[in-house]
Amino acid sequence: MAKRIESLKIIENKPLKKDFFILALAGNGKIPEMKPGQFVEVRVDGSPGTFLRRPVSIHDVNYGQNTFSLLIQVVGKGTETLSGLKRGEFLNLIYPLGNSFSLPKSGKNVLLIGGGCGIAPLLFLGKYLKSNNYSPDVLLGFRNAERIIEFDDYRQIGKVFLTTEDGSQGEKGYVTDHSILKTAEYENIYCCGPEPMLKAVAIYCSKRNINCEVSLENLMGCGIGACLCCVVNTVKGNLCTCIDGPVFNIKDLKW
Amino acid sequence: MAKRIESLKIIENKPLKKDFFILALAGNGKIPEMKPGQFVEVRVDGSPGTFLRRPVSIHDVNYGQNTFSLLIQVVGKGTETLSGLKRGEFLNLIYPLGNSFSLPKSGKNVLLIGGGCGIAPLLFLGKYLKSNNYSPDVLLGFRNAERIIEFDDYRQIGKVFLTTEDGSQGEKGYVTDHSILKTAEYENIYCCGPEPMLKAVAIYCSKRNINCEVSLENLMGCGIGACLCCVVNTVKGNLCTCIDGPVFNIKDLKW
Amino acid sequence: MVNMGFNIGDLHFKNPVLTASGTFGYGSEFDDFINVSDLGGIILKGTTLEPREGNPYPRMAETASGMLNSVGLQNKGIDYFEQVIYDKVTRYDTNVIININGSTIDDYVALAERVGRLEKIPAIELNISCPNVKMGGMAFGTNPYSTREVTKAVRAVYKKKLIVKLSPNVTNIVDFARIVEEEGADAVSLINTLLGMAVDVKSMKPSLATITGGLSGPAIKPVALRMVWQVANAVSIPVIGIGGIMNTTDALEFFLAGASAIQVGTASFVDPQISIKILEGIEKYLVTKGYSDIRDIVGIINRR
Amino acid sequence: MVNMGFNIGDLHFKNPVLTASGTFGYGSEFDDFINVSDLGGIILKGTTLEPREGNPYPRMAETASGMLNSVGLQNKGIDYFEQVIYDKVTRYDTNVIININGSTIDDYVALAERVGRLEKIPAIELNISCPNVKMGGMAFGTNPYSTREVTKAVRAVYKKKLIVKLSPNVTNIVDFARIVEEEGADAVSLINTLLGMAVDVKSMKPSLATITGGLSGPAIKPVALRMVWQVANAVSIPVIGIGGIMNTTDALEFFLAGASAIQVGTASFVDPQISIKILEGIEKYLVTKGYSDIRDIVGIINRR
Ligand SMILES: Cc1cc2nc3c(=O)[nH]c(=O)nc-3n(C[C@H](O)[C@H](O)[C@H](O)COP(=O)(O)OP(=O)(O)OC[C@H]3O[C@@H](n4cnc5c(N)ncnc54)[C@H](O)[C@@H]3O)c2cc1C
Ligand SMILES: Cc1cc2nc3c(=O)[nH]c(=O)nc-3n(C[C@H](O)[C@H](O)[C@H](O)COP(=O)(O)OP(=O)(O)OC[C@H]3O[C@@H](n4cnc5c(N)ncnc54)[C@H](O)[C@@H]3O)c2cc1C
Ligand SMILES: Cc1cc2nc3c(=O)[nH]c(=O)nc-3n(C[C@H](O)[C@H](O)[C@H](O)COP(=O)(O)O)c2cc1C
Ligand SMILES: Cc1cc2nc3c(=O)[nH]c(=O)nc-3n(C[C@H](O)[C@H](O)[C@H](O)COP(=O)(O)O)c2cc1C
Ligand code: FES
Ligand code: FES
Repeated sequence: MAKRIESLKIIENKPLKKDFFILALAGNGKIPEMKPGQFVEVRVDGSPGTFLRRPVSIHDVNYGQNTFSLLIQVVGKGTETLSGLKRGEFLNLIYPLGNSFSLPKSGKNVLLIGGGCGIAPLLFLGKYLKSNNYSPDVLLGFRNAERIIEFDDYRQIGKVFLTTEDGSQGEKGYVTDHSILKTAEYENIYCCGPEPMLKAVAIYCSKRNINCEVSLENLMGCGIGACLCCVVNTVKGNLCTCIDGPVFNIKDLKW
Repeated sequence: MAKRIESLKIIENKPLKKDFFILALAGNGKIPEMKPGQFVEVRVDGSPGTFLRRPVSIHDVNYGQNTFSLLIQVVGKGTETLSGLKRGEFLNLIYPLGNSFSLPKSGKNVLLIGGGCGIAPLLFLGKYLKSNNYSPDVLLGFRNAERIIEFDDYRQIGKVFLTTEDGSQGEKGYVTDHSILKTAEYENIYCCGPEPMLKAVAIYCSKRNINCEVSLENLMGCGIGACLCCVVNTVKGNLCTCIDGPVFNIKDLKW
Repeated sequence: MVNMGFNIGDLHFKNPVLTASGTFGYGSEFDDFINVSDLGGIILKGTTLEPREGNPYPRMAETASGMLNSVGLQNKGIDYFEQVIYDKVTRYDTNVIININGSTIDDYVALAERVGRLEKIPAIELNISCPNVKMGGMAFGTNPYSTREVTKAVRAVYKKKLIVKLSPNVTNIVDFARIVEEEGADAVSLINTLLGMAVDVKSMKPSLATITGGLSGPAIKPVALRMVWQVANAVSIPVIGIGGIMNTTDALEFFLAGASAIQVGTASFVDPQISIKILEGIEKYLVTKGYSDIRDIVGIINRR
Repeated sequence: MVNMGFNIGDLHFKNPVLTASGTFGYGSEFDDFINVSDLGGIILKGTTLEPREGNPYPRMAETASGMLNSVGLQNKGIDYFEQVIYDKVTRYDTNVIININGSTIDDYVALAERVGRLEKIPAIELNISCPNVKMGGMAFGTNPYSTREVTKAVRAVYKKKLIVKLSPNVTNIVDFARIVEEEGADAVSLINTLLGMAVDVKSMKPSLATITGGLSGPAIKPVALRMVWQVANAVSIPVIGIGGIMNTTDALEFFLAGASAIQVGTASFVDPQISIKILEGIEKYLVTKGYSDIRDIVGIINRR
């Protein structure tokens, strides 16, 4: 799957609640095959503070319409600039990058866990799992009701459960506190979100011997394996999040 | 005349021929009094190559409508970015800066000479002279017909003469070659344009003892007399173009 | 209320935001934009015994997130300063400090003596790091021996507060900081500009008349910050951080790394109000983080 | 047709655009984007005798027009290189050069001997300027004595082309260039990264696990260019310019200042095709300006 560098036209910049927005992009020619968990490296023009590209997960892909989208949270200068881009403008990308989530080796019960903008890759993953005859549940965690990202699309995947840290919507607590994790028996959990969440989920899974893949968001210099800045310490030594990841099986991580 | 720093709304970005455009700005509250020859320091956001402000002459002022305008030529990254600004966006300025052209001390025959984007301050100057009961002629020089800036507005000031280097419009040659300079007897010449042109005009004027003021476009770091980067060597030593100029009487320059 | 004050010995500064020499004129250039007296102090532009015309034009070039200058200490000399500037500039209700320069140790000493007699100037910043003069300047500040000699000589004649401004164009800036501390400096300020260069590929000529010049602005901040951190961990006198400070966050980085105060330089060209905005921003940060004294965050990265 | 070739001694490079060590992996990372064989040469990432895991994460921070890294020479060692990488990387039809690193002179010598036996590697770049390792690296390149010793020792065992990569973190880089020239280096390359630092004011911690790191990118270009100009005017061996080259104009500045060739570093992270674009851009510039040989513009600012 060759990587490309191209400028794609923005066909929509849809603001969601709070600091989130979705950029929909149209392919030049045919978009390449992409896999859930893969990401793009976006060039942010026009700010001295954003000289390097920004990695963003592939949120959703529509091969029929030859489009795909990114779900982005504004956290700094780069994402701020991206949030202001308008329909018709172009976005320069290197993509598709990284490995991807793998289909369950055994077991039919699958849960996707996402927190904050970590929910981004789960839509693409969920659809992919469904097309492979899995019916995953989805568990999303947010700080509070105010910060919940619109998740209606995720209902296409399966049942959606919710936690907020202050209990203002869904169950109160972290995702790992949700009652579903006490009753249901998942054999496979896929998770993306802030590192403390990934670690809590990893502990939960290790204890119960659940197969678990997490997607990491390490700082990246290049996204293509050239700079060695994005390393994560694994049982195989330092690996690059950008080419050996971003998806890792928790068995391989030294958490 | 206190200097201000403020962000003003762009009420029009009017593209002219070739790389030229006019930005019209509306005052926040009342615009300050400005004088012909003065300039503004424009902040160009969004490019690492344009971290310092850009000096631009005041092209025209309309106190009645509380607006003023800048005539700008795209020559690099900063002016490129400015050319893309849209009506409704804001431009951060420090202004009004610098000294100004002075009214003739003697003699009624006045000529304004401009070349390239150096014609910018002459409209404001011409109107000012008219309101002080002078009827200046205007001589504009361009490389070729293609690069002539729309100068219809200048006809409000007085008769407009034209040269192009290749003769594709107006008389052929440099401004100093124009026949008007051979026949007419000007007592005061005001000039703005590229340095070789200023120098040629200065020589013409010194020889004939014509009172001549030129506006210089030295590179500036600050525009307010703080950095000492914009100096020009004069009979009084190194002076700052930004506060002691940009307008200098050729008698004071060591050309 | 947050305490923003800091001291160099018994010289009190009401807050730690100063303006850097050569970027703030004599203060009056900024009167239309801020109340200069609100600053912790201002460092006046580089002053010499005799008037100087500086280097030929062009004297500046813009680079990525930075600027090169080769002003070369243009100033009207100490006589003019005493006669014309002194009264005006000392009307500001803040510490007014002169940045002194010379071609020889004798120059520095003579100038320090003159400035020592100016009652309302509580300190000098000894500039041994100007990259834009042929004689003196950086030549002093990049040689340990002459750094010691000039500091010693000035210290001997100057009894008020002596701040030495260090050059970043050295292998180990800590050595230089230690030397000036040993010779009795009351504080160090760093960094002066990095020696840099630009070429105009259209004309195939150097962008500056002097070919090389001093690089300032955000581009140099990482280097400045590293040096401030190194020096703050090596000396016990206050360290004043300078280099590429454009906003509150930049300033805070210096305090967290160990600076007791900061100087705003090139940023004032871009936004003449920025020094005051930074001052306000620092106070706000302290309040948000729950600190009541700026000194509590100085060098805090070493304690975490 | 424009001649773009240049030589280091009798080693010919078809063009003067190379890629910088540590920013271009082993080349294959860029196969999807360019034809690597079109480059004048590639400098492979820093290699050591034994495998190294490098420094802990976080290893990078973005700064104004620059980036800090503290990778610390992570690599799988020379054995792995010989067994796995060598065959692959030498398939490129261009000069493939290894950047060698050690903690001791013996390390450097042993590595140089091993690399000397690799038939298809025509040159080494001796890295005595890595700021991100505790032992060796920059410690060699910032001390004139050890710079001499390590160059001499490697020269004694390595018969092919020896390029020494200089550290910018010194008072006078010309001294170092002269030393390595005296000890028989065939070329010098400069600059490696400037030692810098960043602080995260939210967490009140250094941005890098190692606190300090190496600054690269457009921010450092003025310093790099100044040093290249100084060195090119002081030595007679070819000078390879490195530092903040992001586009054709940047590259040209280096040639005009005296570089015989350039290396593209951090820019490849932003645009993996940039090295080839620069190559094409230089050719176009030469044609426009009426030159038929790149060598005609090398150092031209000194002749105008
Ligand atoms: C593989 C991968 C996939 C990602 N997918 C998405 C996605 O789908 N949607 C999305 O919104 N974001 C995603 N991110 C995170 C995104 O890359 C960062 O939020 C973005 O780079 C921040 O850029 P900025 O210029 O806005 O912030 P900056 O101004 O660079 O930084 C703002 C603050 O955020 C911190 N920060 C920046 N990047 C990271 C990071 N990667 N990890 C932790 N802290 C960071 C900085 O230290 C700083 O405190 C992903 C990251 C990776 C590595
Ligand atoms: C007092 C004053 C008034 C001015 N008024 C006007 C005006 O009314 N309209 C207008 O279009 N321009 C005016 N200029 C010139 C304008 O400031 C520059 O064209 C602008 O700063 C270029 O910015 P840039 O980022 O587009 O170009 P850059 O990318 O900075 O530079 C592009 C090229 O232009 C050269 N250049 C840039 N500025 C100057 C300069 N001042 N003199 C000579 N060469 C330069 C650079 O060296 C480079 O080769 C004025 C300048 C001064 C000092
Ligand atoms: C135009 C200009 C003139 C300067 N003149 C002096 C000077 O006279 N004396 C001095 O010690 N430093 C001088 N400096 C250096 C600054 O005081 C400061 O150390 C340097 O610019 C780094 O800070 P900055 O990045 O915030 O500008 C000058 C800097 C600039 C940009
Ligand atoms: C992530 C990274 C890793 C690097 N690793 C090495 C290395 O292993 N050996 C070396 O000599 N230089 C190394 N460098 C320095 C570069 O080769 C180059 O000298 C420096 O980055 C300046 O050039 P640039 O500004 O074009 O990047 C590295 C630079 C970066 C950014
Ligand atoms: S981001 Fe450069 S190697 Fe992963
Ligand atoms: S531009 Fe700074 S003094 Fe004139």
